[in-house]
Amino acid sequence: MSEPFRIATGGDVKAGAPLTFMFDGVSYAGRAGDTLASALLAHGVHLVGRSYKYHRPRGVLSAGAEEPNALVGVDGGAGRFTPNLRATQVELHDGLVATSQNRWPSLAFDLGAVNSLGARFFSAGFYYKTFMGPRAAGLRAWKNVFEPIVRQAAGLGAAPTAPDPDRYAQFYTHCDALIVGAGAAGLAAALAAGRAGADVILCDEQARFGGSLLQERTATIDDAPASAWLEAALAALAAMPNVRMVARTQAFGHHAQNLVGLCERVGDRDSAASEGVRERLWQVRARDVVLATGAIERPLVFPGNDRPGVMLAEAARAYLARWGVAVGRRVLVATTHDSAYRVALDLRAAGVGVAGVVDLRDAPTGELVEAARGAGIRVLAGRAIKSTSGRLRIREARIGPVASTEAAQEERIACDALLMCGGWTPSVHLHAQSRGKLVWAPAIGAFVPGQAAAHVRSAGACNGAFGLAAALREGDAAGAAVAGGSARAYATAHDPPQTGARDIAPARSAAAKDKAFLDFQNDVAVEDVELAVREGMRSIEHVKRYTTTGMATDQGKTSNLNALEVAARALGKAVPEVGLTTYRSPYTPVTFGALAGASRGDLFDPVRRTPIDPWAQAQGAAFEDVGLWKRAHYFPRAGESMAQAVARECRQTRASVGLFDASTLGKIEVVGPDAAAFLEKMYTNPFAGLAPGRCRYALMLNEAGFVIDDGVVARLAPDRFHVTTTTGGAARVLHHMEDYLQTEFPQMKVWLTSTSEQWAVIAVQGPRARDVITPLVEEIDLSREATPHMSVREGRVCGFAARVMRVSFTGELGFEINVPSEHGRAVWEAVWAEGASREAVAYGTEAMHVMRAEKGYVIVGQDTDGTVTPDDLGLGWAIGKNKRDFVGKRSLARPDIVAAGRKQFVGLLTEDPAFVAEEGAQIVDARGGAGGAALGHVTSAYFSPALGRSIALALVANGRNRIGETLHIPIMGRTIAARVVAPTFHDPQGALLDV
Amino acid sequence: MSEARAANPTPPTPAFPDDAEASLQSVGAAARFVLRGETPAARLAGEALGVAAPGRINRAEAAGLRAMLRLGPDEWLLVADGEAPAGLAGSLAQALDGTPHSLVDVSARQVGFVLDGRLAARLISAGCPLDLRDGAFPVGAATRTIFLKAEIVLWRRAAQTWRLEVWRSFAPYLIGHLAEARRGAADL
Amino acid sequence: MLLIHCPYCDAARPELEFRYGGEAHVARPADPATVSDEAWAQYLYFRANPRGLHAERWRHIHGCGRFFNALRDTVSDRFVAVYEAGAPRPDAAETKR
Amino acid sequence: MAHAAHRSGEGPSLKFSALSVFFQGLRGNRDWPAQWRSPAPKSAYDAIIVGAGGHGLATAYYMAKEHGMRNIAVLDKGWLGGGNTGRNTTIVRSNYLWEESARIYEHAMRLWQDLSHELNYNVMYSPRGVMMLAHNHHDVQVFKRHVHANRLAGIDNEWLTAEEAKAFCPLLNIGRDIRYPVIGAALQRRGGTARHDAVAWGYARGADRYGVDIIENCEVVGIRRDAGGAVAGVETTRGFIATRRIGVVAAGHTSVVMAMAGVRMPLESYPLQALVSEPVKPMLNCVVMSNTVHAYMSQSDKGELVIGAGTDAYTSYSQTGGLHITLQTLDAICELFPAVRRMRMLRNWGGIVDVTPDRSPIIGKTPTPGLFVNCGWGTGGFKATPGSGHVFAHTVATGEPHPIAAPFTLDRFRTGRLIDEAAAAAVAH
Ligand SMILES: Cc1cc2nc3c(=O)[nH]c(=O)nc-3n(C[C@H](O)[C@H](O)[C@H](O)COP(=O)(O)OP(=O)(O)OC[C@H]3O[C@@H](n4cnc5c(N)ncnc54)[C@H](O)[C@@H]3O)c2cc1C
Ligand SMILES: NC(=O)c1ccc[n+]([C@@H]2O[C@H](COP(=O)([O-])OP(=O)(O)OC[C@H]3O[C@@H](n4cnc5c(N)ncnc54)[C@H](O)[C@@H]3O)[C@@H](O)[C@H]2O)c1
Ligand SMILES: Cc1cc2nc3c(=O)[nH]c(=O)nc-3n(C[C@H](O)[C@H](O)[C@H](O)COP(=O)(O)O)c2cc1C
Ligand SMILES: [Zn+2]
Repeated sequence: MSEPFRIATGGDVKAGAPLTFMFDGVSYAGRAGDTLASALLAHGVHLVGRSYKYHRPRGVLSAGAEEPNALVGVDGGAGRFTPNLRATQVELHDGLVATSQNRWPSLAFDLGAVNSLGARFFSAGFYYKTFMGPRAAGLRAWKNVFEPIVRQAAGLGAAPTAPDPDRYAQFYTHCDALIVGAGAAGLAAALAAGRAGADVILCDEQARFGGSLLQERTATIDDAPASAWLEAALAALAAMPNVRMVARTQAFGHHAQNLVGLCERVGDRDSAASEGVRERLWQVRARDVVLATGAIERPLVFPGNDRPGVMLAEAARAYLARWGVAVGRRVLVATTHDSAYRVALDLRAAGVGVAGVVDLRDAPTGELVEAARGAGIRVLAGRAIKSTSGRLRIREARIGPVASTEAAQEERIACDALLMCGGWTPSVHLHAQSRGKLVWAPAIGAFVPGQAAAHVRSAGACNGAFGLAAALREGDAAGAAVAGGSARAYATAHDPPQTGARDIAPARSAAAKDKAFLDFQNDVAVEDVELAVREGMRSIEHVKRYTTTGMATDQGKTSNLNALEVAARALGKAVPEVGLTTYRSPYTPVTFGALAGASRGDLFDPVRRTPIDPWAQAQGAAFEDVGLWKRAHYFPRAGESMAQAVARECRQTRASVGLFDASTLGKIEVVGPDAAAFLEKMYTNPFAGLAPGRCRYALMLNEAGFVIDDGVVARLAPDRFHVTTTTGGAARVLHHMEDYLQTEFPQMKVWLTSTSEQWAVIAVQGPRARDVITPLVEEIDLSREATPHMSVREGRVCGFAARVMRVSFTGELGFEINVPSEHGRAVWEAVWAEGASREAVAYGTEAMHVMRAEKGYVIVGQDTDGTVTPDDLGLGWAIGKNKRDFVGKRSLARPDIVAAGRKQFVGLLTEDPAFVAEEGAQIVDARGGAGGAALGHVTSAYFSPALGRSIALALVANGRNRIGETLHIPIMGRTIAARVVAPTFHDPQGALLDV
Repeated sequence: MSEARAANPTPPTPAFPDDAEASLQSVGAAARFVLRGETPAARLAGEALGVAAPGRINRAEAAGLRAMLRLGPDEWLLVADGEAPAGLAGSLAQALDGTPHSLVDVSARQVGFVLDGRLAARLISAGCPLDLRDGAFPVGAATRTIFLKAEIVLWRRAAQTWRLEVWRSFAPYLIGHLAEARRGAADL
Repeated sequence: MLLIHCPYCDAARPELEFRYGGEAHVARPADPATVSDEAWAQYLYFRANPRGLHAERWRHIHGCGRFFNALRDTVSDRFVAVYEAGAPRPDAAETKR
Repeated sequence: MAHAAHRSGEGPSLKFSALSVFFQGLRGNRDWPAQWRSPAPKSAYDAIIVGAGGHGLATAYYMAKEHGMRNIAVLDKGWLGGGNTGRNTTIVRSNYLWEESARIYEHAMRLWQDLSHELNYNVMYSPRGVMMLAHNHHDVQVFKRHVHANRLAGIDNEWLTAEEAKAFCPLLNIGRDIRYPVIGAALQRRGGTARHDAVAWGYARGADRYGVDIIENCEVVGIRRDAGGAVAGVETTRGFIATRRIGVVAAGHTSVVMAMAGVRMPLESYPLQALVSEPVKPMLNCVVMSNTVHAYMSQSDKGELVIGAGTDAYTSYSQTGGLHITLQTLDAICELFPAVRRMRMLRNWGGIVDVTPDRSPIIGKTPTPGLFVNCGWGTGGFKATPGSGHVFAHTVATGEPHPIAAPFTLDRFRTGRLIDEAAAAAVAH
């Protein structure tokens, strides 16, 4: 298929083998190096989308990142659908499948276009005024009728539905100088900084470096054509090992202290899976940042300025020079600025018909204007476009005096493309994000960088310095300055000065029917901004939010200044008085996947597993997530339910012996002459009198007096303690201790070392625990007398250095064997083997929970919630009576903490012994059910194999005084009666512990 | 019964696509201690170990397979590759006797890797935000730092050779991300 | 991600290595038992929370492990000074640059 | 004909309706009046509200409407609604844990039902359901506790199995292949979202109709007190304004304003970030929150995915935050919703939230006579806007706390009677 608009002479795209692509089901040929937009334009296809609100036909406006109109969905198949891509940035590849958006049934015939008939009723903010329905209907009208319609109508492209199979990578990197933008300014900066030896990163979001040099066909630099200079500059940079050049890489956000986010498109042709990654996110920490991001051309504001075929002037020059594409056969140019004459001249030189240049300025002069006249191009000065016509493509424009509203004076000029230039807007996005100030530059009618943040510089067009010579000079100076090098001079020629006035919105013709658009994508027109101002929106921020101007996917790159100007005029203020809205990251939209990186599945959060975990997996254990840990939850046998497995594990443990992997417990080694004194500060308990070899259950409070952790403190030596914490609390407790040690008690001689992962912990619990482990233990006398309950001994287990603690969280005789992690599995298996003849069972966290509940042992975080004191838990005994101070002590004397009626920890026995109350269920005193005031809630509830019935633990207001009372638990429309009891159900005297 | 029944005392060797650009090797068993205290304690420990105690924070000194990393003002990590902790513990305790300090065996707490090759630093920077360029992180520098959601100790042994220490349960996460980064750096 | 100069490491390190610790110089009463409920509440909960220079605690938790203090401008997030825990707050004028 | 007096206000107005949109449209939309005036400050007011966010404007609206106060002003240092009201992720729900909290959020929830009509402004309150995902046993316990507590208090909240959650929200991944598989969810069906800007504008228009002066670009820089210590007026960037009653509703800036009266607050101001994607056709029909992976998401009427998470780590007034927060938020979102990886972030911003030690607000009197404060809504006060304004109006107008606001005193930090929602929910919203 031929490409009727491809110019034989021009263009950097390779002729080679054609690429085939589809757009809206039609197959086209394109070339390597094309964008989707250039390839479509080569076929004369201008209509590529429909607008958001009015479904107006829209074409390609620009040639780059600023594109508001030409949004397409690209479908790479198998989960690779991406909506809302700019056709101007989509690189063509063979087999590309793209579709237009926001139209039904087809782009050319779109039923949604009826909206534009009602345009006057869809004025700015109209939806705030209507769709409410009658008051009597309440929310129904909005919820059931209007909102679904609004939602379906809104929303641009289709949503991706399948999981994205592609991969994304992230890297941090550092450099001396990050240079953003590789146009003339950026290249000159990179050359200067690179020559001076700086570690440089040069990035540009386009596939090719060069910026506007890529479409420069007349100017020369150092006597060479711009293109030749570009080639030489790129070669020179490539030869510098200290310069990293990254193409297809957008700098999307500037953060504190020169952290700049870059997003690189690596394998993204939106096609089948590549081995590598689709996009790569760089977090660059740069000592210096040079912004050389260029400038964006502004559209003109006139009725019908949105028709397909109406484009930015410089874009036409780019399509011609870079892709060899003529955007039309008879092109009309409208401008307030000299730069568009250059476009007209280039088009004419390439043989494209130029119908004339309509210049809003009364008497344009200057080199380029004269050159155009000299080339026979008709210049219509003091004239403006008054309206356009053409259904799916511009066919004709009406031209009239700028200030005139009379249709009679208008001239009609036929054209198939209308190029507009309303001046240039420096791309100050990143400068503004870096908290640089902006100042109004009346000469160019735009904001330019003022006071910059430390170590951020702007150079070239983004700094308001238009023109090649200026870009080179500023870029070079910036590059030299950041690297301590010296500046050099570039000689340019055929780089005529270009200026422009800024009257972008001439008087509206009486004959004009269309709206004059400001924000093309969000369909915001001049009258919308005027209406917003009329309705009291005086801040530009209100105007933005009320009209949504600048809030579309292009973030107003082409439209914000035009909208601002219209708003300022309506407010009767000067533009700088009205001010700008905030520039925010990202510069252009960034893929979620790139921001999420490789963190998915098991790499989303670390999956922590104990040394014994592989054994449990081999046994078919079910696991549960506890913080980052995977813990064996229970060990089902074939055909067993969870309840059955748990009951068996509990019964067997109490009957003979159970093994439990307690390795996840946090462990801290507290060492130093002041170790006991320090622990006395950190825990409620006394430790001074704890003899070496003994353990103590310890409660930790925060300074507000609430329980935050508990554990066992084992004294190994006068100056050495082995402290355990909850699994989830390990890191938090260590930090909490370090905080007090370093900042409140720095004089104490004590040091803390985390040993959580040093030790694998095998809990062996049950009446036969001693029998099972004795054969494996050396150097420790495990007898009742030699190693009583709550003691710790160092010795050997299976030949490995071990700490054996006689502690119990089940209420049975119990030992916790601590061995170095790497031996954990071996020791576990040895214990397991010993246990085999004694009906040992492995139990998981669920059985552990059940058994401790039978004993009424608290689980911090389950039975407590950060509002519970030791006394609330009935653990007042854990408070050292003679201690003057410990963390949290003072708070325990606060009025509400000593007040009567606090919630207290109790046991509950449901009337129906088979009914297991739900954890979290509320407790009321009357059978009232809903409406009754809650006295508390169930914190733990299980079926207890030991008792053969359900048990529960609860926090109940004044609970200890209610022992014996019957309270009620409303659950699922039922109300369950339950008797309040003491929270220890099994072996309340603790006889089983002392064996 | 005293002979060790340990079946598999070394951590698993990483599943990592080793190549000329980057290879990741487990260092195997090692004795490791955290020494806390003041500089005299470090000096004494260094003497016992045969390593000059690093005077500056975030520096390491090595002698053969033994090394001392100064991770904080009062914290040193002592590493002896291939050694068992028991023997070393005794000689260290002896040397330190009488000097206030805390010496804690963490041999089994963490595992060590050596990441080597042209891309080594790049792969580390997939998760570690530190400046790893020569000027900022020269050979001999060693520090505790962060790798995404894991804490690591990072020690530059040679221009392209890095030692990483990580708590054992975080090792699969670290290795997984390094392998993922290797893929993400394929064209770099 | 801020870059924070750790006075112990004497190097600028990434924020991810640090843990913020709230306002600095909120001294724990030497003998809490003697303090009124009102004063105790002030210690526990009430903070200056200024818009501007803020003396605050940080811990280089994934680095050298030390707590230290910093003066930071809460409007620009710029660090003006860092100093060791226990040291007095530097004179604001001294740190103005 | 379309000029009907606004039913609930007093001043001249144009009622918003389909009819008025139609007739004004026919007339080229030339006759829409300003939605609120831009008055110059008077020399004195009966009461001054500092802060024209949703809460401040609602306070003024109800002071005028329900307490008959007409000579009042709302001052803002910038544009009305430009604080957190204009930058939040718009989640509305009332399934808080403690009775005190649930009561005040439920009070707001009831007002949301009719707010569009009340204000004659479509605030697009959309009860699409707020679903909180449980990924582990602890989540299950916590959320079930909420469900039971709420149901007892007559507030809707229900427990869903993972399959039921998936049925309610088809986009959700309940597969076992993710790091923390979804094992259930708590759902409040009346929860949802509302259009943040419209809430501020609706209250502003409503208050203005009652004669309330809303004065923008008027920063309070000092609070003047008389010899007895009671408030006498405010110093502003537009001069001194006398008043005997000040209600401070300045969210992230509360500490700064209260310091002007010498009152120290139990507050810290943190940056809280949010982001939106490019708009797409409807893909997510409800609000989904997850404490464990620490992120939440909804889709706005316009089609953007609206995403948020927790605060940055340090206090700041900069309205920006760190990039790493965004990365962590999105890796969590992509883990829950693998289909959104190819979506793109359109804009990322921050607000400044005033966080109390117990994550519950402070509403009421202060040690300074005449000075009232309503703050500490932190990461989750948008949902409370109507209720908060309503009870605070009572407090400022009568000088006594509204019963619903009574527990939210400043004094609770002395007595220890905290209302600790932090214990219950860790994620910002
Ligand atoms: C990113 C983000 C997401 C959030 N998401 C949710 C959510 O999903 N659901 C939810 O319920 N809540 C959410 N919140 C919280 C919610 O936005 C706030 O709690 C709520 O909007 C606070 O309203 P306000 O009116 O009190 O404060 P604001 O709207 O902040 O108003 C305070 C006003 O006081 C003004 N002011 C300050 N100082 C002065 C002075 N000296 N003089 C004059 N005026 C002054 C400010 O300019 C501002 O306009 C979120 C917040 C953020 C930042
Ligand atoms: N006629 C005029 O008035 C006028 C106006 C503007 C520019 N110009 C011409 O433009 C040139 C100016 O050179 P320059 O170097 O300043 O600008 P440039 O437009 O040549 O280059 C800017 C480059 O920055 C890239 N870029 C922009 N934002 C980026 C981001 N966030 N991340 C990555 N890349 C980004 C762009 O892709 C582009 O390649 C001169 O040749 C000048 O003649 C002329
Ligand atoms: C619910 C919600 C939806 C938003 N949708 C958009 C949007 O579609 N486009 C956009 O540019 N900004 C959107 N924003 C962000 C605002 O433009 C703006 O960033 C935010 O109000 C904070 O203001 P600031 O960035 O000017 O400081 C949205 C904000 C919110 C709270
Ligand atoms: Zn440090």
